[in-house]
Amino acid sequence: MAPILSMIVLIPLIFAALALLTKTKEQARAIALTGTVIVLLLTVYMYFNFDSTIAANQFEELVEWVPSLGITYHLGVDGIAMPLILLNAIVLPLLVLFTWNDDRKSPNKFYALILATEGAVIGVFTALDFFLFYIFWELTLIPLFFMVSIWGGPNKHHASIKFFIYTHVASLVMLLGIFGLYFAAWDMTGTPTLDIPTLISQFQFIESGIAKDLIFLALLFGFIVKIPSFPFHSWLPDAYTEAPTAGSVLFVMLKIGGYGLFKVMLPMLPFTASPNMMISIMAVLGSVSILYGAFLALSQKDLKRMVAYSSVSHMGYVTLGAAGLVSLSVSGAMFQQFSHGLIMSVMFMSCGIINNATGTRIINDLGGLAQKMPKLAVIMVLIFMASLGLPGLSGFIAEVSVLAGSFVNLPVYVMIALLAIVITAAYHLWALQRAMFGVYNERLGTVTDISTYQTFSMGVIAILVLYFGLNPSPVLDMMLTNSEHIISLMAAMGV
Amino acid sequence: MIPIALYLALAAIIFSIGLYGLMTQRSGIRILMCVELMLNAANINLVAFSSYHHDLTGQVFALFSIALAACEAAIGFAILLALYRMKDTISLDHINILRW
Amino acid sequence: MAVENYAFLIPLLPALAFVLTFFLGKKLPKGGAIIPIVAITISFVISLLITLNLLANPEEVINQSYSWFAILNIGILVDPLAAVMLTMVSLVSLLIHIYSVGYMSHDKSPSRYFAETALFTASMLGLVLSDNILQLFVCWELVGVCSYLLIGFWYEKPSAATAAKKAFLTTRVGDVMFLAGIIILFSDLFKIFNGTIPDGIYILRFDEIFAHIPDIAAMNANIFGMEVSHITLITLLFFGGAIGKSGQFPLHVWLPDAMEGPTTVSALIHAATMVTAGVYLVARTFPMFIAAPDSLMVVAYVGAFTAIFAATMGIVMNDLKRVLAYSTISQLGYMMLGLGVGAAIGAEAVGISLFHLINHAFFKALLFLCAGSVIHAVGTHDMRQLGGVAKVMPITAATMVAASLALAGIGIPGTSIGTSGFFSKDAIIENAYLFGDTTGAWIPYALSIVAALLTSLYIFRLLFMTFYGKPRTDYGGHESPGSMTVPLSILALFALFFGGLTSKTFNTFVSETFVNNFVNLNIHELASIGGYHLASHGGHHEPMLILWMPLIVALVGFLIAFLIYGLKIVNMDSLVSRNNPIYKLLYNRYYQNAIFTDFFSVKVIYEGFAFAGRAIERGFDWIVNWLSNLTLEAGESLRQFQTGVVQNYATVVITGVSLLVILIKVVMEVI
Amino acid sequence: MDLMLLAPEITIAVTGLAVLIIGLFLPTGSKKILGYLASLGVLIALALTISSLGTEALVFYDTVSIDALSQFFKIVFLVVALLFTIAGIKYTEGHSNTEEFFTLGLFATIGMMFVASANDLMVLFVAFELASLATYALAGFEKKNAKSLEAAMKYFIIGSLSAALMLLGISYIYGATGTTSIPEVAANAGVLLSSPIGLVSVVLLIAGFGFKIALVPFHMWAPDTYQGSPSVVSALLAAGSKKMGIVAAFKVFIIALIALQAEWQTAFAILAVITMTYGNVVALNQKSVKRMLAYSSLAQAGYITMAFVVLTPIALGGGIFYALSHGFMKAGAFIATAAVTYMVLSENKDSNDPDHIDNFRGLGKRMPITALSMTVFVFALAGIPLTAGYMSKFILFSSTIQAGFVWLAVIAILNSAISLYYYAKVVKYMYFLPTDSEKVSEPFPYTVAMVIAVIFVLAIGFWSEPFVYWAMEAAKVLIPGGM
Repeated sequence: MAPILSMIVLIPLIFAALALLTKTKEQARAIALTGTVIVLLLTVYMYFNFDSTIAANQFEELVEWVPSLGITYHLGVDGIAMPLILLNAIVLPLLVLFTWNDDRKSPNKFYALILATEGAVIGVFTALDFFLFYIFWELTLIPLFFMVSIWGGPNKHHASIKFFIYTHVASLVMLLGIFGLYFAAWDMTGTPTLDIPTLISQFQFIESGIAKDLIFLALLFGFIVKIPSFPFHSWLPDAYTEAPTAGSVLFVMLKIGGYGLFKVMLPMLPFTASPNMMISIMAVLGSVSILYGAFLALSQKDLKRMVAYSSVSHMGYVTLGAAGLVSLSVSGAMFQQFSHGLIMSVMFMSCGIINNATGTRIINDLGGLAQKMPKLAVIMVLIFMASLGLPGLSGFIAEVSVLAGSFVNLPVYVMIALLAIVITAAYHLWALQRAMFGVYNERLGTVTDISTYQTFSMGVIAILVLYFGLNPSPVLDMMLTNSEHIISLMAAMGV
Repeated sequence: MIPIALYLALAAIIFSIGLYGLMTQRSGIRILMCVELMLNAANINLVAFSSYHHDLTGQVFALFSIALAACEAAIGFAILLALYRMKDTISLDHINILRW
Repeated sequence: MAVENYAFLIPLLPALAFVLTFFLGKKLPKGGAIIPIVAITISFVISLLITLNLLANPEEVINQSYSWFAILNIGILVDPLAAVMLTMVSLVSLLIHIYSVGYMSHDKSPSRYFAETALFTASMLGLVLSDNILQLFVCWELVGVCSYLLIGFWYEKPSAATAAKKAFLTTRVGDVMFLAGIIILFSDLFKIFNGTIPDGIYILRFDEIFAHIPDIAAMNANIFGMEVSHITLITLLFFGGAIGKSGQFPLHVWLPDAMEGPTTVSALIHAATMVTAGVYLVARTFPMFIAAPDSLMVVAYVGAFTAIFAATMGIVMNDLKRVLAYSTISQLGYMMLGLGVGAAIGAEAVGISLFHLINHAFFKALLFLCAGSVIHAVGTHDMRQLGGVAKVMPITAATMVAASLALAGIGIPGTSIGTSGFFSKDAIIENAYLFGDTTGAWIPYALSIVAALLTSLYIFRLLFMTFYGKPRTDYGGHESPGSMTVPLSILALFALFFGGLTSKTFNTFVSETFVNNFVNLNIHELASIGGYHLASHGGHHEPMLILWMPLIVALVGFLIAFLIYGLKIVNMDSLVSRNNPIYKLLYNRYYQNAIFTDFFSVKVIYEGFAFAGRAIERGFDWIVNWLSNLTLEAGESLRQFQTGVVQNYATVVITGVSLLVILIKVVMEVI
Repeated sequence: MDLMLLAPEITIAVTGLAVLIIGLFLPTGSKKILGYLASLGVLIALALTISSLGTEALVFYDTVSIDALSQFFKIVFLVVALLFTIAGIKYTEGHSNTEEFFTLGLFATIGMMFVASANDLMVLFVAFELASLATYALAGFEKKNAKSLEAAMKYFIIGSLSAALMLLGISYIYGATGTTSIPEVAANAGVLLSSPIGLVSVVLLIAGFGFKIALVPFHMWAPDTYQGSPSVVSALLAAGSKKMGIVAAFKVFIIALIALQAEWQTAFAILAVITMTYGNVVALNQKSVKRMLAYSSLAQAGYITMAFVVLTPIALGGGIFYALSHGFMKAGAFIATAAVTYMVLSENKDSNDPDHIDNFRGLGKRMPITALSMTVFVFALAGIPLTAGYMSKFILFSSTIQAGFVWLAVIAILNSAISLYYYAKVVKYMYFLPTDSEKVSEPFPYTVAMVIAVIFVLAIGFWSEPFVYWAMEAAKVLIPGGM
């Protein structure tokens, strides 16, 4: 069998190097499109050969790397990773198309960074060795840092450094947790290994309860900063807002925090010394994020910043659902990651278009754009509705699964989250009304509707949002298989 | 026989004088001299211990150390000389373009 | 008969019509209106056939379920309750679509209009067809968003965009309660099944829910020290959803503003579809309400209060459409009251309420379409500028009179003579009396009687001001085209005669839903779960006065209107003045806009919470920045340590050595 | 005694002398050949050392020991020397005293190599001084340059002070144990436990080695010297002579004075924390890249010092491995700075601060290879994955956790995060800040040296197994038995 996982990880990285060598925009974007489309094709092939009825890792590849430290090159995908890889594989070619006609300085670097991010993010999703996992984890930082620093908005330096250091600290704390786990297992078994499944299964045998809790919290911290969850979100608004449109979309593709939550945290959760405390921590962070993000989004004047805060709010569902510990809530949280990726990419694309067309993102300065940009208006209304959780669109499936599932164990937190729903609707509609509807603001000058490429890429994602809202099974089934597996492990432990 | 403690005390005193000089003197020459004092204080220690242990290692060590001290002095003076040529002073207080 | 195999087409065809119209409409004449019209016609035919079939064979309930995702399903359920709703919704929607062809002919983008109305119809039909509460919620929300799109149809008008947003947000408050109810229900059922749900069982299906009512009722939640049964909690939350959708007090504020949309939209939303969804929800889950008498009491009180509250505002409005909007709110209150009295009469309440719902759909659609016809012709909806329209638009005026009679509930008690509204509203008021008689709660009845008087007053006021007398301004105008008057006439026939023709069968037919079929517990067992007994209806007879009371107050209302607005024997200016506090209060709609919109939403939520949020956010930012600045400043000051003077360096080294000796000593002592 | 065991040292010595003598007869214009000769000698020595990996022997009456530890560090020193000589080819271009530069560099290398293999405190001290003396002279190599002279002066004075402290410490140890042989000291070190002499001599030795390692507060010279010296020399100092201090400390503390473990472990714990924090924090605001690298060098030394605190075989292996990685990263970074300095000076002879960070503006365009290499180096220093720096931190920090020093690991990790700020700043200047200057040709020897360093930095990060293996083997010399 061909090493398909290595291919989907390495092809973007190789194409990134190729793109870097190009001289013109035409060459760079052609290479970027080729690379991302190859990944898409491979991913689709993989998706159709994926057995969604089993929770095990599939397409595994295993090569010794640094045996004296137990480091291996171990790749594999399960039902948690597969949809996220699919998400990246789908959105990235569309992102390239979206930026097809943009004029910007050094397009070669631009496309190289897009490709590099794709490779790194998919790498995180496929890595089954903590060493490799961490490498890709950190590798996602660098292209994004450059992305913000080079093509970002007026405040890009502050934003990029803040994002870089902030999330780097979190990664390092996570690394500490990995170390703890690594050596605890080493002491117990006598052989070093960084294999993720092995280490997770060894976690329960650690004797010291404090050690277990510390390891768990360190890993948790690393993941929730990436998600990001209240109160560790403050890097996000700056980074998302200052990033160029493509950068914001890449940020949105960065679903590694939530992925870690499901892949690493949940299987370990029942074995911590105080699982109830951990659940409460996650539940509090999740529900507060939902509410807090919504309030902050409501108070924003800048459209993109509002979208950024809405992202905080939406990702709260991921944490909350994971803490819900019911297969429905967990799979709903996984689905939220997938759906949020789709929805937010279009949201940010819309923000980018509006900013390019009018030169401003301040919501009150806009107005009546729907008259000049009817196509954009249609897509935006659809996607805003999806974002505010309208049934029939993918966001709803995720949110209702999370809320209904979590309520079984965490009624109070779900009630907190419910408070946010109206506010969520309020800021979405407020923004739509002020920006798109009403009288056209003549000061904005002449604006033209979105280009064919942009319509295509946004339209495809919008259709997917609709499709997965009506029929989530193609990705939800494998998520369910995995979440049921996790929950059954817990049930076996009597948690 | 003079007790070992006296040798050690002497060495310690000389060493301290060297330290004091190093901290307070401005002239490069004096500082060099203080360094030599300190090295030699250590040599006294070595030789004293050598005779105490009836072991020649210490004396050999001291010889090596004296040779090294000579080399050091040579290099030190060379550096000071070069500095003097450039700045017309060997007062080290004012040589601080490299700082912070 | 194989028609039940096509039941799924009922919502699907309009949905398909939406897609086709949306993408192709612009290229077709009249915005592609033909597509939704054909689709809805087919839906209507299927619905009608199914209804007729059910009438003949009440046991042939259609119930088909398919797995959707996780342990949830999609499916269709057509029982009598759903069937009559389907038929009514598709019929009214069809008529409105036909009417719209003329009404929207001058609009910029009729294709968007028809696409949206088709989607709206599809959602509403889907809502009615749902066999599980989640799917119902899905369609419920879709209905909401369609109304958002339709109210804001003329989005370049800021007032329209604002009204759309307000409608969506206000109903969203209710929706959240509804969703909370679903979530609690889900979690209860999940626990009842112990977390392992067998394949093929979909726990949110209505039959599954109803089967577990005793278990749910056995669960108690402690809310602020009060022990509340989950069944009460869930039903109250469901009713919260219904309050939002059906414009009950206090979430009715969006409804009058929703008049910013095209008048046909108002007809669609306020007559047949969206606003009735709340009533339908309560009717659909009525077995749960039966088991929760406290909730039913709340339903009755809120309904009755809304009925009178809205009616009082209806009498002072000068805007044609606003009067109708308040009228709708008021009538919806009656429907809720009709359901609320179920605590006394059981499942029959569903029949009564639904009957009024259907009748109201016809006459209210007619009222709106007539209003639309007038507005279309004369270009204004301020009644003060109208008058004598009857001369210009005779057909419209005639149909309007029919609709008004239906609304006022004119008819002769004890006979089959009367308008549609007479039969249904009287039934509700009578049952409210019965309710009072049984439970001792007389207030709903009293309110409903007064509201009936006010209803009659405001609708005849409207008639007199608009159609009677001489034109107050020079508005010109002409009778509307055939595509508009034909639906008007058809609706007028329904408004006048539907009630009389079906009053006998309808009630039993719909009430059947919960009496024999579908629910495995009978209605009395459910009541006993709620801890009470239903009144036996058979031997009970209301006093004659009670039977005649509604008609009497309706006539009184007409008389007052006639005296003031017809004969003008009372000088309006003395009443309608800024100095009259009651008028002022009513005219300003009890200052609810100020209270709700300005104070609550803007001041409290936006400024209060958002300000707090921003402050906290700044706090976080401050911490992060403070930490980084602290580090940078530490770096800056520590640099000074490196003076550049070599003697200082030596001093540091020597001090370091000494300190290290001491530190080691100390640390080792401590450890 | 088999002289072949000392073949690398002999090769270097012979090369050094040969360079010196040949240089006397060459005209200034053709002295370039000396650099090639020196590089060749280092290369041969390197090959010899690598080929003798795994041998164990004691020579010179047991005063010099050949083992995995010494061989490993010799490779570190030789690699640094190789980079130094290659870069030196360009640096000495046009200098009349080229031969001195290379000879001093090679002699310093011999000193370091002997420190690595010393089995006797006397050998250790003499070799230590040999390396120091040679580097004093190198630091002041530009005798017309005030900065270079000042750097040499400070380095010299603090160095002499440290030598005196160290000698005093050694004399006490000799006095207490009656021997200077490291294994015998270890055997007799029990005596030191009972007397205050033990503590004092430990601290004196820490001061002595700490000077080379540049541990706060014995680091005072380091920023000034690294900044003032020629960049190539700074590379040798930071990458080579710093490691010499580390290996000396390994030998003296872990082997000889293991009995006093409690004392020096405490001392190193304090010093490690202070050093890494101070280094990182002060590095944040530096404008001179060399000075920034100097402070970063402090921080890195702080990390390596953690190995003394943790004291498990893995930690020691990690520390040794870190020393190797740091050699490449830091030498590479200084050589890249040297290239920039060269470029700046060739444009403007009187430039006052050729290594000012402003000169790095737009380097990505002006000197793409240098900029890319510098990026690799600083990212490696910051511990970005797939580089040697990451692998080193991975092993070292993880072993800290393993041994239960969570607080230390947390401090180290936070420091590591802080450091990202100033490393990223360099990258930012190179790639994101605009410049009007044109692209320039990159000096070839610098480029070669940098590329070699880049290759190793990446190779160690990626294909770590052999390096980790040998580092662990070396650690076993320090703590036999292992885990």
